[in-house]
Amino acid sequence: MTRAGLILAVCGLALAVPAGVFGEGPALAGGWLAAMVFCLGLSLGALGLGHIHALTGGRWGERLQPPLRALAMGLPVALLLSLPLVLVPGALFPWTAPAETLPEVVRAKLPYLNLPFLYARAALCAVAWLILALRFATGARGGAESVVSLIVLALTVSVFDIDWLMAPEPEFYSTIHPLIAMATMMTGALAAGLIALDRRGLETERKDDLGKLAFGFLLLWAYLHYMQWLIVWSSDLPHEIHWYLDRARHGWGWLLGAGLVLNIGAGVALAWRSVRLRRFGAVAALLLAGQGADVAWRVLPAMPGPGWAQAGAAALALGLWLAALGLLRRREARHA
Amino acid sequence: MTADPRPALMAAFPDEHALCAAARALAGRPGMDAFTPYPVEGLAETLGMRRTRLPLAMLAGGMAGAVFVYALILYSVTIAYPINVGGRGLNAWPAYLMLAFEGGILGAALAGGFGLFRANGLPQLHDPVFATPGFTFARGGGFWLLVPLGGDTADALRARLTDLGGERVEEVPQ
Amino acid sequence: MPQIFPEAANGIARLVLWAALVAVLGLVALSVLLPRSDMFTGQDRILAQPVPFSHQHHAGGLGIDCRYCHAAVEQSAFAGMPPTETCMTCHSQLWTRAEMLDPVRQSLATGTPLRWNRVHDLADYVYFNHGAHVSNGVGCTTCHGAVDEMPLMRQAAPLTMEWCLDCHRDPAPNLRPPEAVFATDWRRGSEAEQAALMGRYDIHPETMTDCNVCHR
Amino acid sequence: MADIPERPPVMRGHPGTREISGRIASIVLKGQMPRFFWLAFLAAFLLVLVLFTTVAWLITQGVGTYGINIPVAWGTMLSNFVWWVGIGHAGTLISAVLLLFRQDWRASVNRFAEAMTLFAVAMAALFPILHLGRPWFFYWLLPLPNTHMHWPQWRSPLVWDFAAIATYGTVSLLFWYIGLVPDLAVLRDRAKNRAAQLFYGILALGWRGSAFHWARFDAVYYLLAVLATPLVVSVHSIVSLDFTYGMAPGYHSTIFPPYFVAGALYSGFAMVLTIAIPLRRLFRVEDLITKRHIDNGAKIMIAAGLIVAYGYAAEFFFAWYSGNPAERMMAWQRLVGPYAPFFWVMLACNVGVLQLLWFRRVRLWMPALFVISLLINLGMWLERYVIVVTGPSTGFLPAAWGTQSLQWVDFGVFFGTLGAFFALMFLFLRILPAITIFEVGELADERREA
Repeated sequence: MTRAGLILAVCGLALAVPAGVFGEGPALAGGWLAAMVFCLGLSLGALGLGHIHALTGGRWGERLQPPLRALAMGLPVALLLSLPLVLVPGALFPWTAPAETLPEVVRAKLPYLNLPFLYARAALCAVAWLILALRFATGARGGAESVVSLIVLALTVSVFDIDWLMAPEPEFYSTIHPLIAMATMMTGALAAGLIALDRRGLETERKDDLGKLAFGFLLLWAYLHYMQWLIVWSSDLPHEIHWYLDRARHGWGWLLGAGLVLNIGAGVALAWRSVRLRRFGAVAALLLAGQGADVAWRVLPAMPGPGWAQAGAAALALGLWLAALGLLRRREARHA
Repeated sequence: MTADPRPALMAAFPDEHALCAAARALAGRPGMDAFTPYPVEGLAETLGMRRTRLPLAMLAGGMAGAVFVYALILYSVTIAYPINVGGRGLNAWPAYLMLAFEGGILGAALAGGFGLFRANGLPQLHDPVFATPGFTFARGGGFWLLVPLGGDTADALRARLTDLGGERVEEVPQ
Repeated sequence: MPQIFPEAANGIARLVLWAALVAVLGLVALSVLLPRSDMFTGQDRILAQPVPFSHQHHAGGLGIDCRYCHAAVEQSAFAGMPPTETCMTCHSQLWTRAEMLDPVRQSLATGTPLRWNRVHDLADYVYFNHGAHVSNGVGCTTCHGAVDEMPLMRQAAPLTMEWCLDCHRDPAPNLRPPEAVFATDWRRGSEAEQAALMGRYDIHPETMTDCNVCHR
Repeated sequence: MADIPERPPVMRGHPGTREISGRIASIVLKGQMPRFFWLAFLAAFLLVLVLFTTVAWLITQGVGTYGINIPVAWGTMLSNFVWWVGIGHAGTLISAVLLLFRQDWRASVNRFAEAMTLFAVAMAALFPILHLGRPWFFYWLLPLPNTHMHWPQWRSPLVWDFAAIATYGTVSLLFWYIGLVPDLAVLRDRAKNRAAQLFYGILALGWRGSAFHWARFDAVYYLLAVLATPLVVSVHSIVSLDFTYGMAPGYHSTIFPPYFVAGALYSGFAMVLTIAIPLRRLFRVEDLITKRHIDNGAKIMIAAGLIVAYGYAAEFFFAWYSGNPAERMMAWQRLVGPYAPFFWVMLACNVGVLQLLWFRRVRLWMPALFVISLLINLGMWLERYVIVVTGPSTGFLPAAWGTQSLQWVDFGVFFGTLGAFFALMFLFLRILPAITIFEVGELADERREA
């Protein structure tokens, strides 16, 4: 894991350095943000899944707990790696421009969209998540804590989604948007957990159950996306439909297509019993890749280009995160 | 599906385990059936049932429903009466998917429901099994095994069933 | 336990189920066929009128032009019904004592118009304009049928929306040159002639099925 | 209250299959319903008469009689519709989703929850038809080759509604009937008089519990549950699209689909508890519908209620965050405008009263829970009413603001359908087994062995 992460990071660096040299620095911020949203999302999704299981019980979650804990432990790493983003708000948020240059609607939002308040919210979320992750990693503490944790997660993830995924396009707003982020986080975390479980070997019955569960989460994710698309498409309001137009033009349609192929492929494979059971790890990887593509598709088109520079920064951040996670795990193994 | 005309015996067992054990012991005889107050897992396979194709029928029904609805919509918006709504194309698939989905669910459910009754040969209001002395579906605890005589004599089979734990062995009236 | 149902019950049950299926299909078929029947559309129905006026005699036999009585048909949405005086232009001289014409004389004496019963009655939510049709080459008999052969007026066409749409989608075959609009003996020309009329009247069928053409 | 076990069992004691089938069947077959049953039925029936009268008035006098007016062209017919559909969803959730999650506690409540679904959907279907103004033309919504040569407007959520409710009703009926067949066979074989034998015999279709039949039954029943789950979600999502497709402030919000689904489950479970709590006591089936069922229902209400509360918060936050003056004004008018009393009572019921359910003692104290479930039913009705009327009443142009006033017709139709619903429920309790005999029997046998 460490080696794979380092290789990825080096490849990313090979793209990112020229980007920086040729004055495409702002593009790096977008790529970095996408990677961080994905990595943070895996940890947050793991927290969500773990606490839901603590409340509902069921055999599906017992085997899943260790990989979920490991993912949750990745949270401090991801937070640490996100710090550079705080330094380049101008590249991420158009509303940092002088107020008189902004459209009237955006000016009306400035009491919320301003850097001091944004940083305060981010810090609050980070602290809450650190507490949640540390407590989760050291074992479950019963229903009451899980309830509180889930409520805190729902609220903080909503704030996070609005601040870092929606605010880059300040004229756009959609009330279902944070729920889509939650669904991606949990689906991605489940997929990552399943990959880890498959490496350690898993009995057929569990594979069957967990595969169905992953299918259920994928359906939930697809449902939320479809509802937002249907409503925005039907109304065709300028401040909404541009979210989709921007994500279908300038080559981003290819990313959308790739995400659709990956996720639909994962869905078909998960619904198909024999494929689900025989190629369990591969199907889970497909699902994770699909959810990753979805994160990239939601984040990147709002950011300054070009795409290759964004990809470089994303690969660098993802690689560093993977490598750090691998080191953490190795240290833990040595302690155990 | 009509009632099996072969002469047969029915034996009552005290519980599902005794019934399953007896069914396993007699497995392979043609035309066996069992009657239980609730579903008993694996019993039908023991009695030689092949995997039911009803799920496939439901899949086909679902596909047919969805395709039919979408085709109907396409026909009506492109051939029967094309109307420009809000400048979107005539084939406004984001909206039509919703209806195709409902059509698919309806098709699958109808295929499953009616397929179930058809595969089970219901309604079958009159059946020789009902007239077997002592048989009733009502009193919980009635676990019955129906075994056609095949080559055996009635007495031999009766003895065999009693050996297997049958508490009561009756002839199925013709 | 004794049988509750006799052996025949199985057959009866199946019969009932098949009958139910047939009934459902029949209901669908009925719902498609019935609204198109004369009973629902009122096609060919003859309504009682205060005076049994014969278009056959007046328009066919005597050759009176449609516009002699329906004077507003070229300009107005409503074709116009003749005032009693129009009838009296002749009937003050002819058939002055005919019992049949009593209501007409009564109407003239009292000043109350005759109350004809409307034969071609469209739904209230339909906006129909005679003038638009007549001045664009749609002849009277196209919709009202061979009026000159009707002793008593009847509804010649089904007047359903699909009937309207038939022509709105493809008006060419029903267009006439302006001079033939009121003719009762007009014959359709060649396909090329008919198509040429579309240009002459500047008709664009692609907008003629928009909702607001007829529903305003 | 001190003797409550940590986790109450799904079934108290060890009743045998024979005993259970006898007890449940005798409720129906003996037919000696207690006096209160008939009194309650009479009351419900009187409300049905009110329904008939009001509907006759509504049809002859026109839809204006129930207080709608431009700009608020949607009134209680729409909020009642949403309320009733939502109530139906809890039944499907209990019968289908819990089956998929192999929750054994569903067995003794699923049958009456499914009946509740059917009757609630039937009541719901009435409202859009009454709202048409010319209800006798409702068949124009069917895709028949009619003489107008036009087809339903497939892009419209109102047409989807028709399709979704029709599909939902059909699938629910099928699911319910398939599950009923074995129990009808039990009644047939226990019935003493000829009429009952014939009645239940015909409905039971000659079910005799063949192993082959059971195997197919299991396969199809499970798959129907698999189908029913996304169906429920789609139905209420479509209901919510009726609103989001409209541009009125307060209508056009993308969170509506999931938020409406959660609201449906919330109000639906409130109704399940409203019925189950008196039912288990009056019919003495406390050992079959145990406090565990009630407790689980209350917990699901907490979860659904919290999602609904999240929805309220999201609506208000985004109304402000949108920067759109019309959205902001609409949200403000909800707090202080003409419908503010409805809004605050709604908030008190749906978010305030809900918090009591955190306490186990409250969840297991039946009278309190009963009152809470009634209040949440009320709160959820108000929620739908507030959503339906506030949006258009304070639209984009202040010059075009207006209100819907509640008239006696609003209440007549609503309470009339309540009466019809309960009259149908009473009929159902009288002639069909309200608790699934074969599944509870299976559960009993498993417990005896364990």
